[in-house]
Order: sequence, then C-alpha cells, then structure tokens
Amino acid sequence: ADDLTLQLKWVTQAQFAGYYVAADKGFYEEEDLNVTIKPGGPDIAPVQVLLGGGADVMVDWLPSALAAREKGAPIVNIAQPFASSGLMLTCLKEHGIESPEDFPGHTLGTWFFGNEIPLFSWMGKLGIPTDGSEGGVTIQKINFNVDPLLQKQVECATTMTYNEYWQVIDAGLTPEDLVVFKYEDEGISTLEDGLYTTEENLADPEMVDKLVRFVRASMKGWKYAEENPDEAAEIVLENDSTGAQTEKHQKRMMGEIAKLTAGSDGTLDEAAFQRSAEITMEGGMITEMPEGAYTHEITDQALN
Amino acid sequence: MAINVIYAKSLDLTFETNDGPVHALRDVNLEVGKGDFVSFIGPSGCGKTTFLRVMADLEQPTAGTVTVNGVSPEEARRARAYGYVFQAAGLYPWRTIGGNIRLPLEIMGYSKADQDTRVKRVLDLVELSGFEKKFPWQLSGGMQQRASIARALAFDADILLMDEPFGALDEIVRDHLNEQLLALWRRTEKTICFVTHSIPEAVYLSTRIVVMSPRPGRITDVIESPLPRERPLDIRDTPEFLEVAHRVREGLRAGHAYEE
Amino acid sequence: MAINVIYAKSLDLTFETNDGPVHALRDVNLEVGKGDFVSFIGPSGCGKTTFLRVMADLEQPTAGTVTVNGVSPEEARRARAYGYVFQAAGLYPWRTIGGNIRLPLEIMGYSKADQDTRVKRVLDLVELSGFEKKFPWQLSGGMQQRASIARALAFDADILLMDEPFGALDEIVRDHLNEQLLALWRRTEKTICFVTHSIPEAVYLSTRIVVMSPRPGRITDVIESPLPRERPLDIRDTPEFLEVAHRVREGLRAGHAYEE
Amino acid sequence: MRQSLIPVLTIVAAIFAIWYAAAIWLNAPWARDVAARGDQELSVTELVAATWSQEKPKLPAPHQVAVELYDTVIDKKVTSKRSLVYHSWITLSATLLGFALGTALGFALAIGIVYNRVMDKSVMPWVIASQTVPILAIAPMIIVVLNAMGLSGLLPKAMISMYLSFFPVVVGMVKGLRSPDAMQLDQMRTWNAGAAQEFLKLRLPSSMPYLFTSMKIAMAASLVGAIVGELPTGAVAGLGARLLAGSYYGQTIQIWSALIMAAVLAAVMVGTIGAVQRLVLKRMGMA
Amino acid sequence: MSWILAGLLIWAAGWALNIWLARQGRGGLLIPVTFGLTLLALWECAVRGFDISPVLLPAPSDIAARFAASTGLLWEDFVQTAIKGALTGYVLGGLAAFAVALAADRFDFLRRGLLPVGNFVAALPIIGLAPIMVMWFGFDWQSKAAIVVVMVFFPILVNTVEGLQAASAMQRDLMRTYAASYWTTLLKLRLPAAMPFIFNGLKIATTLALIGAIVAEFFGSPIRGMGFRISTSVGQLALDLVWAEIVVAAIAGSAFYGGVALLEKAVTFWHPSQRGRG
Ligand SMILES: Nc1ncnc2c1ncn2[C@@H]1O[C@H](COP(=O)(O)OP(=O)(O)OP(=O)(O)O)[C@@H](O)[C@H]1O
Ligand SMILES: Nc1ncnc2c1ncn2[C@@H]1O[C@H](COP(=O)(O)OP(=O)(O)OP(=O)(O)O)[C@@H](O)[C@H]1O
Ligand SMILES: Cc1ncc(C[n+]2csc(CCO)c2C)c(N)n1
Ligand SMILES: [Mg+2]
Ligand SMILES: [Mg+2]
Repeated sequence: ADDLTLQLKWVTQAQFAGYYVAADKGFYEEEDLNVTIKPGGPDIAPVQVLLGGGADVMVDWLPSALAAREKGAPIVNIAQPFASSGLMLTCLKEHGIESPEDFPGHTLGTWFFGNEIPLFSWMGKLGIPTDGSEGGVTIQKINFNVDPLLQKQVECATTMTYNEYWQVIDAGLTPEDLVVFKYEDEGISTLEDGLYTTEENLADPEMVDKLVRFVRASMKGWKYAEENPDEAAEIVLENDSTGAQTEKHQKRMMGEIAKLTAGSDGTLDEAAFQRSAEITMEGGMITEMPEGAYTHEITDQALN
Repeated sequence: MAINVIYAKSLDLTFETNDGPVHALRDVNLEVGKGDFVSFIGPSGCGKTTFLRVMADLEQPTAGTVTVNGVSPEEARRARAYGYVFQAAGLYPWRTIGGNIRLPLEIMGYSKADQDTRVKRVLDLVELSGFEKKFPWQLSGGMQQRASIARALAFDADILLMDEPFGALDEIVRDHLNEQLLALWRRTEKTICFVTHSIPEAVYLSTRIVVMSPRPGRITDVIESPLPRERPLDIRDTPEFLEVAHRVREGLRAGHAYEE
Repeated sequence: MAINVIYAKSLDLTFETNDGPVHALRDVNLEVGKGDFVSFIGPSGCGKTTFLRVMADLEQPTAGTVTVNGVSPEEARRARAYGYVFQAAGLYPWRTIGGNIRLPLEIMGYSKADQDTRVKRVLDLVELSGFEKKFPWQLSGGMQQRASIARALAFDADILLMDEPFGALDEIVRDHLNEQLLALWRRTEKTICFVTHSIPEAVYLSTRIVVMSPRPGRITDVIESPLPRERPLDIRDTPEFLEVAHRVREGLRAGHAYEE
Repeated sequence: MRQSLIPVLTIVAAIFAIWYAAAIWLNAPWARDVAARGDQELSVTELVAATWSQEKPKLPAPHQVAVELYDTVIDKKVTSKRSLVYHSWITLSATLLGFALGTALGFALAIGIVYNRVMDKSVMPWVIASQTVPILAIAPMIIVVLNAMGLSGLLPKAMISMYLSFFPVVVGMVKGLRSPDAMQLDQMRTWNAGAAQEFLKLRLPSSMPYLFTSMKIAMAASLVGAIVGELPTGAVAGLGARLLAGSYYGQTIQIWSALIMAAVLAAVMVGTIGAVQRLVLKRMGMA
Repeated sequence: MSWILAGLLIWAAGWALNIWLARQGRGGLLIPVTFGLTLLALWECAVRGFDISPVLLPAPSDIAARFAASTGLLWEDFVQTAIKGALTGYVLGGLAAFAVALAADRFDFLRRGLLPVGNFVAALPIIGLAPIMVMWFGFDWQSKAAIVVVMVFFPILVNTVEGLQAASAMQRDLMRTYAASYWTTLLKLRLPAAMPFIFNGLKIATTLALIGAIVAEFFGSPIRGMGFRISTSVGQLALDLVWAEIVVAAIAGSAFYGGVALLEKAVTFWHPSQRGRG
C-alpha cells in the first residue's frame, strides 16, 4: 500500500469525521492507501508541516492558505469537501445587540491567525471603525474557546456552528439568550476546510495518482459520515487519544458538520473561491488576486 | 568574697560524631575572679577551644554548670559581656579590614565618630594602619589574625576570651602585643581567658595558668603565678619565671604519652 | 659545585590591589643547596609566604628569575618535586582526615595498598591515629594543622615547602614534631624551606636562617648555623645556639619600627 | 519529617479555606446570572452551594477537582486514554528524558566554560540568549523539523525539556565549579593534578550544593518543557494535551486536575532530588 | 553548494579568530559577537544553500530587513510585554519570593509548612496557569505580570533559602558573641553570604520572566505584545516578523541578564568565583 500523511488543522473532532471514517471503514485500504492522520493544534501551522515534509496533504481554510501562498509557500487546493461556512458571531442578548447596527461601542472577540479577516472586512462593509475610536468597536483577540464570552470579557465572540456555539449552550445559556450572525448569511463567508498539497507533489504523476485515490476515498468517507452521523462520531471518539472529548458533543457536532459538507462532491466552486479571495484581499491578508491556487485536476480524476 | 566572673562546676561535654562519641571535656571545675588573667595550655585537641566556647555560650555542656558574671553564659552573651577572638581569623570576605573591625561597633550601636576613632586606635595597636581599606584575602595570615584581634578589642567588653590569638605572629610582634595586652588589662581591669601553646607566653601574661590534658579533656593543674602585675619583658629571665615555666612544662608533658 | 636546588636572583613581586600596588618582594636573592634546611623568619606580612609561593609556581614574580632543581618552578611543579604545607590547614571539608591525606596519593597514582600504609604511617607520625574517619570540622585547629602536615609528608617529594606548619601546636607536640622532622630530613636528605615565627625553632631546625624585613619584603640577613646535623633537644641550651638565636633576634628587631 | 506534618497541614488547610472562598467570589456572578435567567432569588446558602458545584466554574472548588482526580486516577484503568495516570506517565517520561539530557548538556557546557577560555567568552552570552527565545514560539517549529526528520513521540518533547532545563544547570554549575577558594586550587597545583583530577576531586565536590539547587529548578523547568512540547504535537496525549483539550472545551475542572497532577509530579521529583541531596551531602560530611 | 562551502569556511574562520582573540586575552564583547556573527553567517548560507522555504526558516538578511522596517511595531510590543509584563512581574515575584524566604527563615513553622507547599504550588506549569490568570486578571499586562510572578518565584525562593544557610559556623558564632539580633545577623552576615546564591536565582529568573510574559500572551492579550505578534504571525506565516520579535526578545533578555550579572559582580566581588577566573 502507498503511504500518505494527512495533517489536520485542529484537534481530533467530528470536524474531520470524513477522514477518520474513511480510515476506519477501510475506504483508504480499498484504494491501496495507508493513510496517517496527524491531529493539529493551536500553534501548529499545517503549511509548515506540509513544506517541512511532515505531511503530504493538509486541511486548511482558504484565507490562510492564500496568505501562505502569497508568502511563498507553493500550496494548491485540490479538493473542497466543505461547501459552506460554519463561522458566526455569537452575542449575549443582555448586552443589547440585536442587529449589526448595534455593534458600535461593544467588544467583539475573534480568533486571529487569519480568522479575524472576515470580521474586519465585515466591519469595513458596515463602515464601523475597529481602531477603538468613537463610534467604533473594540476587537479583542480570544483563544479557541468561549470562556471570554461566558465571563463577559467580550460581548460577542466568534464561534463555529458545530462547536463553540454548543459549548455556550452547554454552559447553561439557551438559544434565546443569544444572538447569532452567520457569516454565510451576511455574505462574508470564506471557504473553510479544504485539502491542499504542494505544487511539487502535483508535478509528480505518482503522487497525483495517490492524491486522486485519497480524495476519492475521503469523499466516500464524508458521504458515509453524513449518512451515519452517530457512527461517525463514535469513530472520531475512538481516535481521540486525549480522551477529553464527549460523545454528546461529538454527535451534535457531526450533525452540524453534515450540513456544511452537504452538497459538495469535493469539487471547488469557483464562484465561492472568487468571493473568498476578494474578502481575504479586502481584509489585507493578501495583496493581489491569487493565480493557480487551486486545481480541479485531482477532483476531476477522482470523480470519474 | 567577690563574685566569680567565671565559675564552672563538673562540666562534661561529649560530641556525637558519625563514628561514636568524642569526650571533649570531663569533670572540669574552675573559678575565675574579676581581673584575673587566666591562660589555658594543653596539647592540641584537649578541649581548650571547647571550654572557651562553653563560656561563650557557643557550645552547650552535656552536664554540669557554668556561670559568667553570676548568670548563665547565654545571659552574659546577651549582655555583650565578652569579646571573643577565634582560633582562625574568620573575617567576613565582603568587608574591608576596617569594615570588619567596625562590624561589632555597628551592631552595638556606637556612634559613627566613635567607630572611626576606635577603628583607628585598634588598627594602630595591631600595626595595621594603612590596611584599613584592604580586603581580607589581600592580607597575609598573620595580618588577618591581627585584624581579628583588633576586632575583639574595638569594643568595651569586661571579659576577653582569646583562642590562640598570637599563634601566627612572629616573636617580636608577639612580644609587642603581649605587652600591649598586659597594659590594656592593667588599665581596664578586664578579665581575660587566653588559650596559648607557648609556655613563656602563658607564664608572662597570666595570673593563673590552667593546664589541661587530652581525651577526655580534664584540668590537670592550676598554677598561681607569683609574679607581680607589673611585668617588664625581662621578667622572663628571673628565677621565679623559669620556675613557673618549668612547672607548666612538667604538667604539659604528663599529657603526652611519648614523653613519659 | 653542586647544582642549587633553589636559586633566586633579583626577584621582585608587586600585587596590584584596589588601592594601589603592594610591594611584597623586592630584589630577593637566595641559593639553597641540596639537603639544606632553610628557615625563613620575619615580621608578619613581610613576604615569606609570597616567596614560598613563588618557588612553588603559585605566584609569578614581576621581575627576576627563580629556578628549582635547575628548571623553572613550573617544570619542577609538574615533576612533583615538592610537598607544600599551607599556612592554613586547608583540608577539604567533604573528605575525612584519612581521605584528605590520601588525596595527593590518589592524584599521583599510588597503589591502593601503598596509600593505606602511607596514610597510616603519617597519621601515626602526627599522632592522629584514630581520627582517620573524622571530618575536618570535627577536629581542633591544631589537629587540622597536623593533618595538613601529614598530607604533605605522605608522598615522596625531594623538596618540602612548609609555611608555619607548627604555628597552632603546643610546645610539647612542637618539640616532638621538630625532632621527627629533623630525623626525616637526615634520613631522606630532603631539601626543606620552612617558614616560622619562632626563633628557637628556626635555630634548632635549620642549616641556614633567612631573616626578612617588611614592605617591601627584602632579605636582610642570612645566618649559617654552626650547629651539627645531629641535634638533640638540649642543644638549645648550648652557647652556640643562644648566640645564633641572638643574631636572629637582632635581625628581626631591625624590621620593627617600634623596637628601635 | 514528622515535625513538618502539622505545619504543612496547617498551611494546606489555610490554602483550602482561601480556595473555597475564592471559588465563591469568582463563581458567584455566573450563579447569579443563571438564577436571574430562571427568575429565582438565591439565598446565601444556595449561592454558596451553587458556586461550588458548577459544571464549568471559573474556579472549581477543591472537592470538584478531587472528584475529577479520583475518577481519572483511581477509577480508570491506567492504560485507558481517559486515565490521568496514563497521561502523567507520558509527560513524566518526556520530562525525565529531557531532564537527563538537559542536565548532561548543562554539565558539559559548564565544564567547557570553566575550563576553556574561548568557550567562557563566547558561549555563555549565547546560552543566555537562547533562553530568551520564547520556547512556545519555536517549539512547533522544532517539532515540525524533528518530525520531518522522522523523529516523533518522546524525543521532540524531551528536546524542549532539555532546552529549558540545561540553563539552570549551566548557571549553577559554572558558579559551583568556580567556588573552590584559591588555596584549595593551589594545593591541586602543588600536586600537579591533571585537569580531570582537579575536576573530580575538588571542583565537583565543592559544586555539589549548587548542583542540587540547580537540578531542582531544572526539573521544574523540564516539566514545563514537556508540557509545552505536548501542545503543538497536536494534543495527542499527556498532561499538556489534557490542559489544551480542557481549555478548548472550557473544562476548567479538567484543567485543574491536570494542573494538580503536574504539580504533584513536580513536587515528587523535586522532593526526590532533595532526598538525594541530603543523602549525598551527608555522606560528604557537609550536612 | 557554493553557499554550503562558504558556510563551512566562515565557520572555520570564525572559530580560529575566536581562539586567537582568547589567546590574546583581549576581546571582551568581541568574542561572543564573533561567535554570533559566525552562527548568523552559517544560518544564512544554510538557508540559501539548501533553499529552505521562507515559511519554514527565513534567512537572517530577511529578518534584518523586516526588523528595520517595523521598529515602531517592535517597540510597541516590547513596551507591552517586556516592560509592563515581564519587568513588573519580575520585581513583584522577586520581592514575594524574597519575603517568603525570609519569613520561612524566621519562622520555623512556616519553613516546614510553606516550603513544601510553596514548591508544590510553584511547580504548577505556567502553561496551565496562563489561561487561568487571563481569566482572573484580564487580557492586559496584569495577567502577564501575574504569570511572571509565579514563574520567577520558585528559583528565587529556592536559592534564597539555600543562600541563607550559606554562612559558615564560625561566621555565625561571631555574631552570637556580639549577641546580635536576628535582623542584625541577617543584614550583616547572612544576606551578604547569601548573595551569590540569590543572584544565581535572579539570573535564572531574568530569562524566565521574559519567556513567561511572552508565552502568557499566547493565551490572551490585547492586540499588541511580543507574544501576540509571534503567535498571530506564525498563523500568517510571517516568519520574518516572528524572528524579528525573537531577536528583540533575545536582545532584551540578554541585556536584562547582563545587567543583573553586572550587579552581581559589584555585590559579590568577594566570592571566589568572581575574584579570579580559575
Ligand atoms: N593576593 C594578594 N593581593 C594583594 N596583596 C597581597 C596578596 N597576598 C599577599 N599580599 C600582600 O603581600 C604582603 C606579603 O604577604 P605574605 O602573605 O607573603 O606575608 P607573610 O610574610 O607570609 O606574613 P605572615 O607571617 O603574616 O603569614 C602583605 O603585605 C600582603 O598584604
Ligand atoms: N564539632 C565537633 N564535632 C565533633 N568533635 C569535635 C567538634 N569540635 C571539637 N571536637 C573534638 O573535641 C576535642 C577537643 O577539641 P578542641 O577544639 O576544644 O581542642 P583544642 O584544645 O582547642 O585543640 P587545639 O589546640 O588544637 O586548638 C577534639 O578531640 C576534637 O576532635
Ligand atoms: C490558526 C487556526 N488554527 C486552527 C483553526 C481551526 N479551527 C477550525 S474550526 C475551529 C474551532 C474549533 O472547532 C478551529 C480552531 C483555525 N481556524 N485557525
Ligand atoms: Mg583550639
Ligand atoms: Mg604567611
């Protein structure tokens, strides 16, 4: 079997169920692949792992991938299992925010590392200053959890539909206590979990062949996971070596993830790419429209 | 009867060491009156230092009683009743010679001006003027020893406990310091306990000479000196002097196996 | 003409200190032949230790030349030509007395069995048998000093450099060790350089006595002893002895301002 | 040991009292919010009870941590991924390896610095500079590079531990190896002792008090290193991974139990070094 | 290939120069600087020779260029992290450790009780404490200072306690004969004797303080600060900026350490380790 290593963007969770399912159900084996899945973490930049030779494929979000590409990392999107974005801004109702017009004067918490870009371009569109000046908002960097929201260090916080939102709920708040703004609805969404590899790999026919098989098996895994969310969540749990995840949370997450992958066969939607790239540029993370940042070569072959 | 400045009764002191107990003092009895100059002499390791340390409340006897000025050594120590010259110089390396001598004066709260005059005076006394600003490691062994003597003389204690203060000095300086010490003693009526290895020194200085023998340390002889308090250096050639010296030598010899 | 074991010509040594230079040695010239027993005497701080340290390659002269056994002090040191007894005992606190004496033997690669016999022998010599397993701080000052002498005698060096080795010992032990040292010297034909403050000791032991004067340290007198090599203790009462002692005392006195 | 029991217990009791009080203080706003949302008034006892039993408290009460510790230490099989013993062991092994490597490296550098003029002048400033590099910033890179070189698992973490722990050893040992006084060094010269002998018989023994003090600090640093090293490896396993996962899912109780566990490890290891220190110094007649 | 060769040559030349300088007994700062420059040249050659991607490891020249271009930003971050966070924490932590060491020394009960517990608490890994401190003290520099306090506490405490035992028996006996009070003995004897140890702890703590403040910012910070910049820039793969921050950290840390070392030299001039280089 051919060896292949996949670097995830985050810790083992249902967000990556497709890959774990493909491995667990033997889809990779069927394609004569031996896939190693490396979980990610807060300070791990998958691009570095990819370029350092620690992985052959990685999961990344488009804005950060484009930024890396412009910085000189020759990475290319080869498949896009996530069709829509799960990113949103969650506010506590008690702070009196009901619509975007209410933002001025409040503190918005967001993740950085490139995740802040859509928020900045959104504020730009709304004409709200973010430099702390009169009539503007304060942007606060927060880590990948919801504590600052719960402890009222910020009034709104970035959350994912499939993860942090539910942590807020688990903490004892009800959906009625919250106001959410989905980036997808505000027209500022960018493409999330896609599969990326290096140009070098794409120049190697043998590698291309492996990637085709990999994408095919992974998409099979994703579709299986969409149809059997509970089983997929179980599989994820089995693969979590920290032993910190809970079944309830992962099952719920799988349900939400299924909504995001629904309708994607892995092929990148060029319109969505265009929109995402523009937003990324408006946010200042890239300076010019990228070229050659994606290829349909792999998905074309995989789906035939 | 005048009160004894130092009074020891049936003193015992045993050190516990990794290989068994060491009997440093056994049944030691002694009375020292005010203004006495008592020398302790005895073979090395016989317990002279230990005895001095007991008087100074630096070591606790295993049995027996000591009083200093009629009170316990601890109370006497708290009352700053004595100055102690250690067998090794023991200067603090982070202080200059002047600073080391000034140390007890600072602690006892002498005024700044008083400190300065006293430091100057004792430095002169031990002939170290000009070395006030040097650090201990820049001085020769004998000079360090003199600095440590100066330190103990700088303040006014009624009792001086001196553990071989002149061991590292040449005969001329030693004679000189012996004279100085005697003059000081006569002038101030201090009580002095003095450990030495030199028989002539012991005889020259003391009103009483205590001879000790080793393991366990006991007092084997206490010799009262017939010499007058006024003692020019050449008193050392008188028959009385030689007579006393002879007695001390005999007493000492008895403590050494190989001399018998 | 036999080669000089120690040869010093126009030696100068100046220490730089925080407040100006200290002239420790100035124009020192000396020749010591094989088998000589040379004593150095002089007021404290006159440079005796410094001179010994120069011979031992522990201090570099500022000017002038020294040779030891015809070679530089450094080469002599590398050839382990001498044993050195320091003015302070300087025992290593983490080694027992036995371990301290064994230390140079270990370093010089004596066999285990040889080490044991030698340690036993020198401990006997300085009368510390039974204290082999004790740590230095469990010994009295004089006992520590004796241990340090034992350490220097434990290995076979042709030259012994001894800096006031008997300073902290009582007269009886001192006499005893003096005799032992003389016997050793006669038996082994070692060359010995010996610093002391005791005039009788210098005269009793030496074939030659070097008198030094202070700041800057100079040699003011070199006295050849007329005494025979064979010296019973009571030689100290002979007129020759007293005559030499007198000359030394005069030489010494010259170095002390207050005696003039 | 026995004389220490009562003082330790007193202090521990004081800490627990403060801890419980702090838990009330820090968790009360949340408890009031919950009550307000449910339109309830809380009596004082209810408030206290509520602050000590939240699922995601700002500061968990000691008994909550104790229960969690019991569940994850005693109640789980040690091979289970949910067992803290399992995670502790993973961290401990990296810590010990890193500590051993760090101590060895620190030792070697200290010897080089004390004996070699060039090293003394050139290396020390860079050793210091190396410690000012924020390890968390380069830890992921180290891990990535080592991974690319085919090293994974224990060693990369141990390398980070080593990086943090060699420094106290260098600083302490340089000082310790230079602590013999001039006379002691002179003696060695008169015996013409070789460099190795001087080292073994003089410098090393006199550096012992410094060595042990440094090793205690190095051990604590090494543990921090191992935990830092576990963060970017993708939160796979170990106490660091537990802390991280706990943090990302807002599980304060889990964070605290991992923390306490880490502190227990550190205390045990530092204590062990202390015991060895007492033993060695006693045998050297220095205690 | 030629780059690699050049690197090897430069390395050999730098080492030779250093040996020569050391032999001359001159140099002072020159030697470490040569050593550092050699390292930098090696690095530059390696990056170019092996064609390493700038998102993995930027060349020193790139870092220098970025450094020059962003001094304003770097200064702002420096003030936030090094001055407000690290320095405040260092001073507070040092004082706290010192006070606890004294208290433990004065009251045996405290020493027996506090030291074991203190060791235990201080051994809490900062990584775990950081999120908690941020939770308690907020995002700004106060929480960083709090973490630094915890980090520097242990080394200074351990060394101070050790140092307070360092005076020799005879030195203590002397104080006894003067019937010196506890405080006098402390001031005139035990503190001076402890200084070599205390400085040992203070020196180690300098580097810990800076690391602590930077690392703590990974767990929450306002949108400035060295740790913030490093962590966000890694995410953006702006590694030249990351390294520019690291350079700032290294310079600040070394200067801090150097300052404490100078102070040590002045205070413990009498200690054998300062008197002569053996
Ligand atoms: N390391 C040093 N630094 C500065 N000055 C020194 C140093 N060592 C010795 N000296 C000075 O050199 C002079 C000679 O010292 P040395 O130790 O040789 O005297 P000495 O004759 O052995 O005296 P003693 O009989 O008291 O031991 C003294 O004035 C001393 O202050
Ligand atoms: N701390 C200690 N622990 C164990 N034994 C000790 C200790 N101090 C002294 N001794 C022992 O007690 C005995 C008496 O020692 P002390 O120092 O009083 O002798 P000394 O008469 O002053 O001798 P010296 O003339 O050599 O100074 C010695 O045998 C010594 O080994
Ligand atoms: C730098 C950076 N690291 C990780 C993620 C990955 N991510 C995807 S979803 C999510 C929330 C947790 O489920 C996170 C953290 C990111 N976006 N940016
Ligand atoms: Mg004594
Ligand atoms: Mg001398």
